[in-house]
Amino acid sequence: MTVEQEQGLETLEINVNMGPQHPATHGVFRMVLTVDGERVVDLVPHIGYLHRGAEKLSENLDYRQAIGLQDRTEYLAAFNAELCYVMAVEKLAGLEVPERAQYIRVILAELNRITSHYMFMGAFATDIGVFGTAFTYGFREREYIQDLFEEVSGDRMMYAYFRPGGVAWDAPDNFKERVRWVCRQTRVGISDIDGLLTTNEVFVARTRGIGAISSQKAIDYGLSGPVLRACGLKVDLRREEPYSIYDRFDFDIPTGERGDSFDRYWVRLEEMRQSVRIVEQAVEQMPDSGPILPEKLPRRLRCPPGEVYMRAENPRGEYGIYLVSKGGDKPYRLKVRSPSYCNLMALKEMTVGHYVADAVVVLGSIDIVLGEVDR
Amino acid sequence: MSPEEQQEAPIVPPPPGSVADLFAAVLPDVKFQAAQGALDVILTVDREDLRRVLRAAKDDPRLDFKYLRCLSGVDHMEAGVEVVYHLYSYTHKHNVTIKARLPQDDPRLPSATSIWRGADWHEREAAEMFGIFFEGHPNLVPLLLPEDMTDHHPLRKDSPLAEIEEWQAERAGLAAGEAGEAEE
Amino acid sequence: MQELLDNYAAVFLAGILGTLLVLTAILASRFLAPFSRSPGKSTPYECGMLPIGRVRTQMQVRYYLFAILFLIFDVEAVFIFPWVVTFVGVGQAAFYEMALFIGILFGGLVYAWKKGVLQWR
Amino acid sequence: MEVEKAAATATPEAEAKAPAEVAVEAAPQVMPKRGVEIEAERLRPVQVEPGKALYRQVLPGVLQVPADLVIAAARKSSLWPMTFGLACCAIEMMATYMSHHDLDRFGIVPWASPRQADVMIVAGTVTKKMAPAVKLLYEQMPNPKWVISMGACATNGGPYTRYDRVLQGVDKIIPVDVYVPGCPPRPEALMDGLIALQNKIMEERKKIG
Repeated sequence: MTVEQEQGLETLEINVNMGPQHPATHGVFRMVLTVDGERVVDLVPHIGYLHRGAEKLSENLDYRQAIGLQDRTEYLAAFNAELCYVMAVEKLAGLEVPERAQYIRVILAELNRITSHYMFMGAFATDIGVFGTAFTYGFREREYIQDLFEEVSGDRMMYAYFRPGGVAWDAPDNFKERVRWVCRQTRVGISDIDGLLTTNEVFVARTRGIGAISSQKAIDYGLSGPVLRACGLKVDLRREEPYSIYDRFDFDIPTGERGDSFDRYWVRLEEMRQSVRIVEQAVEQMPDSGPILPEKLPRRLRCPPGEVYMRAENPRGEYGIYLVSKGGDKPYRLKVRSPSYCNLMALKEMTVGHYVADAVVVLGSIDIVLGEVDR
Repeated sequence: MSPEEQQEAPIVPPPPGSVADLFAAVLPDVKFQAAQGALDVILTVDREDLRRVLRAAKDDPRLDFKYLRCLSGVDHMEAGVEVVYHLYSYTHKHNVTIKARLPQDDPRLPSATSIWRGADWHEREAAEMFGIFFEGHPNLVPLLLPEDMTDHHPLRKDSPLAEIEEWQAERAGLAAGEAGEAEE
Repeated sequence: MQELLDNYAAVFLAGILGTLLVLTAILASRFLAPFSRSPGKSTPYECGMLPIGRVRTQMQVRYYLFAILFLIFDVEAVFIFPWVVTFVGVGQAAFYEMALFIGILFGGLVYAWKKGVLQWR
Repeated sequence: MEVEKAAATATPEAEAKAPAEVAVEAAPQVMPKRGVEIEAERLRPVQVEPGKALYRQVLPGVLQVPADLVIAAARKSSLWPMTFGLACCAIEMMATYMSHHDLDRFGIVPWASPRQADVMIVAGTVTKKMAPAVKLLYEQMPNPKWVISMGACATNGGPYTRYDRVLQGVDKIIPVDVYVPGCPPRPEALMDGLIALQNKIMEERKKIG
């Protein structure tokens, strides 16, 4: 397709292939940009390069074994994914989760949201051009929190620590002091990144007004999480449909005004501060001792026939688990509604019309995790 | 687990005044089979008037389901393939699950992309994973599988898991295992 | 005459070392690396995919303007380097000449800026 | 609207289309019937010719031993891995590059393009849709090149090995030098893998050429 020019020199459009192996595509995402000079005319996303069939395999694993696959599906915020899956199984099986386990879960899920946002800060700033600096800040802070995760669950990334009905084993005795120390350290880390990026003139120039989307379109595309809150909608599942014990904490929901890349960054930055507030309140209210699993938990958990669509607020948006059970100890069908998958549908809408360099910024601002997009 | 042990979920009628009654009010001539799921109300609809139900769900001010949460396929083998729509309304803050069951030999369904733009990829994935054909979908090409693989539907219950093949490095002689030493 | 020769000797030596460095950079890998040809290696790198579209496409005319502007200020920099090195011993006049030189080029830049060449329309 | 009629099927699509319907621009392509057998060609292993360096033919035997030593020591102390993160192992690989577990002290600089990379760290699950890309990237790397299969997924499919769209091990398509166990391997495990690769380079300096 040739493009007419004012001076009558028509030029051909070039297909730029930002393929599976690309530093800015956050994993194996591929998009073919049709480019007229510097301006993006068309964008065709291709996914599926990491489709590993977690849903098919979960149908052949029993309810406890499928927890491991949930970690690997959402590998930047594994605790949140586990929380959503485990609550879905509890809803079906009608299990009551004891108090102490609820608090441990909320603390770990919120801290995992912070590590996921740290990873976003590093990757997003690298896409903008702050090469490496924000990455080192982000990963330095992540290590502190991952040390705490390792003390509690024994692993840095793939925890498999939550169980239907509570948590696998009790948190260590110094859990409260460690969490308080990590919260103090995280507040310092957040202000570091805030100081580095928010008022950085180049950063604002590169992200303000890029990839904006209106709230009606956002709802029509099914966007969720920080991408939707950046459009100005005060929408958060922890507040609208409070699950677990989120109704006991007071935290506010940051929203942006114009729904562009800077607002998405800013919403995630504020969310990290709110998460620290939640964790601090949770540590105060947490009972010092108590059961962490219901007493009458059967060895092999069998769910009565039925179905449930459990949704939870993940760092990237609404993470839903549609679980169909026909009796027995294996889920009959487990569908993961992944927020990145839905947020990616609007990528073309946000990118067409901007420059090629901005396509990278828009993709970074959506913050996708390929394990969850391709499942 | 073998098909005999599978039991169907008992139909628990939803509480009065729930979304099911709203739907009955908005669409009196459509017969719904309402049930109360673990969290939301489940309405099972025939395939013929599915499009009208979805269109009304989005446009009718009383329902106002502007947000398509999730669209998934479920393979019930002989009982056919089921397509499940989870909808949510930001204004009324209520949820609904709309289901349509398709016969296994003719899995065909009107597409919802013209109603919610967010249904595009969900439908492409359901199409390639279960072999459902969505009429009117602008670009029904496999999404997670390679574009030219159209006859392999992995999520169907009858497509088997792969066998564990022998690990390459143990098999003697293959270049892959001993790539380090270049052959003399 | 002698120190004239010395000066040129220094330039001559710098030239030899420069070409030597470039040659070793190019030939060393050819000489030391075990080179093997394969069909995949010669295809252009497109993030792991086979390249799409043709190589011979007409480029946008705006790129030419950016290239010309870069060339002008690059050549300007080449003239400034020797001036800066010999700045102390050269005397007052050189400073004003260089100021005039930079001023004219700056005028060109302002003109290009106002014309909107720097913006990608 | 005409697109709807074109795809009108046996089901009684009786009621009139609502005019407010968004016109669907492209006709739904009838999907071409192509089977799984076209995969076989894509998944054939890569042909490997290690190639002969010039200095081996030119330099006399007695000079080759010290030359090999110097060149191998140079190669092992500046391994440039190509950033090839596929899945969860990529996050652990990045954590290893970053300041806490610093890989720069080994002279290991992550590099985005295969043209300047020496090592390909396959970090994550290699699916059959990604396999052709992995092969092409491996071919586009200049010799001498090595491959580290990081994590259980790259070694033999890991937790996803029973799914038929997953390649059971990257060594089915490209030759692998070092297998790093773990899911994901800890940063220390990856460092141990890289050190093992360095030792391997020193041991095989006579053969690589």
